Amino acid sequence: MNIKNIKSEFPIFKQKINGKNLIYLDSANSSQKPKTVINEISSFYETEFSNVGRSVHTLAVKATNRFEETRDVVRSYINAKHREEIIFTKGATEAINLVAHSYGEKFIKSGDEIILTELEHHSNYVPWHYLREKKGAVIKFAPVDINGEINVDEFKKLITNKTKIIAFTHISNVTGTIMPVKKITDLAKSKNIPVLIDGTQGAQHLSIDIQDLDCDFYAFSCHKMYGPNGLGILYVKKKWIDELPPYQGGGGMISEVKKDNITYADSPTKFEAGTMQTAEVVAFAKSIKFLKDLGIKNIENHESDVLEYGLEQLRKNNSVKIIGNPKERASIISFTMKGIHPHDIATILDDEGVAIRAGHHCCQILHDKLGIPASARASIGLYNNKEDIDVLCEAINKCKKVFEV
Amino acid sequence: MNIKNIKSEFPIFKQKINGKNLIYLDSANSSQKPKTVINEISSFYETEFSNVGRSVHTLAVKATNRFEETRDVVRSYINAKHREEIIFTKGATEAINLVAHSYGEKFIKSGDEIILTELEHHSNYVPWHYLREKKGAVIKFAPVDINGEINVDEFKKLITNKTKIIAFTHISNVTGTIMPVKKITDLAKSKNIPVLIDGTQGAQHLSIDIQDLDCDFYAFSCHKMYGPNGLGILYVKKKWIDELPPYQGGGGMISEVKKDNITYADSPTKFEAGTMQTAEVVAFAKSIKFLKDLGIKNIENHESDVLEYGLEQLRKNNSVKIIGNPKERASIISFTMKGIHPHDIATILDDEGVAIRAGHHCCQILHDKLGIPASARASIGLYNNKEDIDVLCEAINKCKKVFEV
Amino acid sequence: MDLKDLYQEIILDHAKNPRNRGKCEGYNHDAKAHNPLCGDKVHIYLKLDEEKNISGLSFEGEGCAISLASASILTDTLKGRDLNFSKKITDDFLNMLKNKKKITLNSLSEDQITTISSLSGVQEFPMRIKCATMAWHTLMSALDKKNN
Amino acid sequence: MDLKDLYQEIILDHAKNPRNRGKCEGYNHDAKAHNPLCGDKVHIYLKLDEEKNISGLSFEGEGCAISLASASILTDTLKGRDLNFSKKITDDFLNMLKNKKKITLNSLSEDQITTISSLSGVQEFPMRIKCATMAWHTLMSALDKKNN
Ligand SMILES: Cc1ncc(COP(=O)(O)O)c(C=O)c1O
Ligand SMILES: Cc1ncc(COP(=O)(O)O)c(C=O)c1O
Repeated sequence: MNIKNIKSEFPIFKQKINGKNLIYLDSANSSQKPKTVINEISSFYETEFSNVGRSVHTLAVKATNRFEETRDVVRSYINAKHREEIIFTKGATEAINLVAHSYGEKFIKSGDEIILTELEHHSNYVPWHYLREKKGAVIKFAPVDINGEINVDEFKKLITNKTKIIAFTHISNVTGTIMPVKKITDLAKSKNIPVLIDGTQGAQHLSIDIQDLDCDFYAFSCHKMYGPNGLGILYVKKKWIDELPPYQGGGGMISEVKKDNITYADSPTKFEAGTMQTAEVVAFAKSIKFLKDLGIKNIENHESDVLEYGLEQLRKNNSVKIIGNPKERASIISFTMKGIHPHDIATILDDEGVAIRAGHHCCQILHDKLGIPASARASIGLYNNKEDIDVLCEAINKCKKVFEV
Repeated sequence: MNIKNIKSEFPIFKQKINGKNLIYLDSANSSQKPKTVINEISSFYETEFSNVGRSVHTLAVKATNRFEETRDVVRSYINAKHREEIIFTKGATEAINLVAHSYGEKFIKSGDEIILTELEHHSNYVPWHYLREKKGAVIKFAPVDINGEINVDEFKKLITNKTKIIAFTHISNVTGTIMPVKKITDLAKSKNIPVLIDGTQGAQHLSIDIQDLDCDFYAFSCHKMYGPNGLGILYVKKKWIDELPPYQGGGGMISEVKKDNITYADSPTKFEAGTMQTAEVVAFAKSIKFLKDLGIKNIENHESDVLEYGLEQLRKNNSVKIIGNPKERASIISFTMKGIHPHDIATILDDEGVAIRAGHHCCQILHDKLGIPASARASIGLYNNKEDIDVLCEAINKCKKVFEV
Repeated sequence: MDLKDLYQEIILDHAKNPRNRGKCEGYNHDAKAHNPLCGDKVHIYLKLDEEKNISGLSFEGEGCAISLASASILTDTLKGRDLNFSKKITDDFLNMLKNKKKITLNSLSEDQITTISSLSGVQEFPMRIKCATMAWHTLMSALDKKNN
Repeated sequence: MDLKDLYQEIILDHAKNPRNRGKCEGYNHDAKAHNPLCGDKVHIYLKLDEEKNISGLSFEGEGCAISLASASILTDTLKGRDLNFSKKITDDFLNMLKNKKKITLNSLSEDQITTISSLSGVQEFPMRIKCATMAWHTLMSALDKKNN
């Protein structure tokens, strides 16, 4: 497998879009799936499917083993220390809701402070807003600068002895900013404040060493890692596992159920109520295998090349204004065009087979700060290459032609 | 397609288990998937995949349309009045948690009463237990009788002017009891008490007319309806849609997000935070098509025949004690054997290719009441037939031989 | 599906130079709407006089070419028209986008029909239909609301 | 994978007539465990005397043949043995099930080795391993706990 012609591993690229080749630049939204992952879902359902952890028959044993194997694969991929630190969720959104709910219910009281940033995706803000509403907690936003960066000093300024958690994104899904994670976790640790990292845009672009990052919680979504939809991962540092109350209640997560009381299982089971996404979990092991076979360093380098080329080409175009200019940037270019609304850009690009996203990308706070209602976003996956950027640039020129700007 | 030889539509039955044909009698746990459903997942990922409701490019439009089509298909399948009454969840467990959380947060106060039954699955108890813990609500259990039935009078006795919700299972996953749903909803309506029905064992065996049942909430899981795992449905009656606060917070479910406040979208979006299980939702339309093509009445009749035959055969066996004897029963036979623990039964049956479940089936309250720690459960899906029952009976005789009872 | 059907000259003209922008004088009904996915916003102001004529009609808002053009065309077409007629045209407009029905109302000038019909190209772009209909739905909720 | 390896005669005998059931007299350590999936329960009682000998050892519990037999065999094998030796055997037992190591300890009688090893058939039934190991893990937590 070579990253140069990796598109052939992804069946979607056989599609023509409006008669053109598909140039998929919407991977920050959701990535396409390699055929090994798709086939694994089918073949699991065809030959091994059964519910996990409930029955003792042959299929159930197979399915349970496959399911738990993925937990080990994920553990090792992010270099977590213990397998029970890996919890399967519906997605990053559920993962963050879980923490906000379980940690928040127990540890956050009226007047306590939660530090977020102006770069956060709604899923790393709305769950904390619930605590503001319910508990009277206070939310503070670390401000983003003109480059789309947030200096660690901004966090320093916001921390008080009421700060109960710091939650921020690993990589911005609008500016592509790679946050100075280590500096922030070091700072937080020195003040004994737990840290949640929204890794939804991180885990597919960078190699993650969770012990090195040393955060308390790390949330991400498998569907942005060339894996199945409807599945996410929450890493919970061991020290929190017994501390946190369970989240959803149901089958599997209990220890003893009596009419007057209920006790709960140990982690990870405690946090995995109800029937899980068996096939998705099993298939996700193939996504990680795919990433490892290519080599996450190779992916980083390749995407970096394409990103640099993209920035260079778009900067040449006077009508295009790129959002942010962070020193450390991954795989994402958001932009606006004078006189053309992002929505119209997206439609015209689509006519050329180029799939991008237009809107506020679930980052309304950031767009308000930038004073724009929406932007266009081209996001790069491992299957994109410089030729894709060339098509993008031509399609952008077509926008100018249609709108006569 | 004929229900008599329908196994050929399910690839799993090509498997040999320990050299024997697979006799899958664990569908109440999770059902196997027909090839149309499995193929739909693959082909969706291969040719149409994109994130739903976020972007305006061709693939996103296709995916969004397919996704929303399933909502219409589900609406029509259960005869709900409005499409916005259909909410996609991770499973029945999440669906019930959603109601307990959103309804409970707003409407249940200290001393308020929640009526459940002794038949409930843990997922229709633990979420209500949370409200007991957090709010000081009181949980009352309508008692089950020796036949595994619960008379509507038992509910009548428990209702007071503090009763805030009645939540019960449509069909017991242990005794197969079909509950007198209409009588209970009529009673509840006359007292103005909302009703949640746990339909997890209902929707695959009976034809559901939600307007006729006239409940406020109906929760079920697609993986027990020959559909993909990791997906469930919550029906919410229109009158509750605007009343209930949202559940998880994240992308998609918002209207406006400001630094000091957040407003939410309308239903169903309000209740569907984050990236959804796109492929699973799309493929679930094929499960419903499959059920409709066979005809839910035909399925009911066929399963009923197999069930009656199974009860008849097992009653002949002196060592077997069947749990419950409800007048209205669907597709489930739980039993114990003198001198052989259910766990051992399951292992020995598996050796004959027969997959059943052993344990308390997430119904510890019921097993406590029956005074048994565990039972063996054979549950019938539309693919089972009388020959399967014969193999089951032989395998049960083998248990007796191994244990010399 | 052809881009030229979508971005017709009339539409681009209205998008670049929207008519009736701002608050119309003496308005007594208004309503606003917002599409959270793309950030499009529209706020309709209208003055309904005693004879049930829409004597004033304007909008504020930001959005894509389709949504701006649609709001601009709406105000241009319905200003000075009576209430029932405006409701009828709105129905026809929504019908045109939903069911591909042609607009044929007699009391519209040929010019007006051409202008409104220029938005029919949106039919082929499902994700953009909301952009085209938002202003019209908002007009209806403005009319449904009590006087300010 | 053969049923006969799992349900050997020794195991069935112990399952049907478990040895050392009940609370042993004067016990000073105990611990219990529970498998929520199948409802298996075990409660281990033991008396550790001053010379670190397990002079009393018994169990209460309910469960499948494997878990009953395992608890019964455990108590039979380790009663009267000293602490370190018991820990060593427990390690060996768990190792047998996890890594398919044979049990060969010199100070066990051939009979005892045969008896313990009868549980090695569980190796081939992954979902049943917990049934076989629960009593042994519980013994270890009883020993880890302070005196009652
Ligand atoms: C930075 C960031 N955080 C969180 C999310 C939410 O992820 P999901 O929708 O998969 O739950 C996303 C993606 O939408 C994201 O880009
Ligand atoms: C009656 C009943 N309710 C609820 C559930 C929970 O469903 P799920 O695990 O799919 O969320 C089940 C199945 O496990 C069930 O049988």
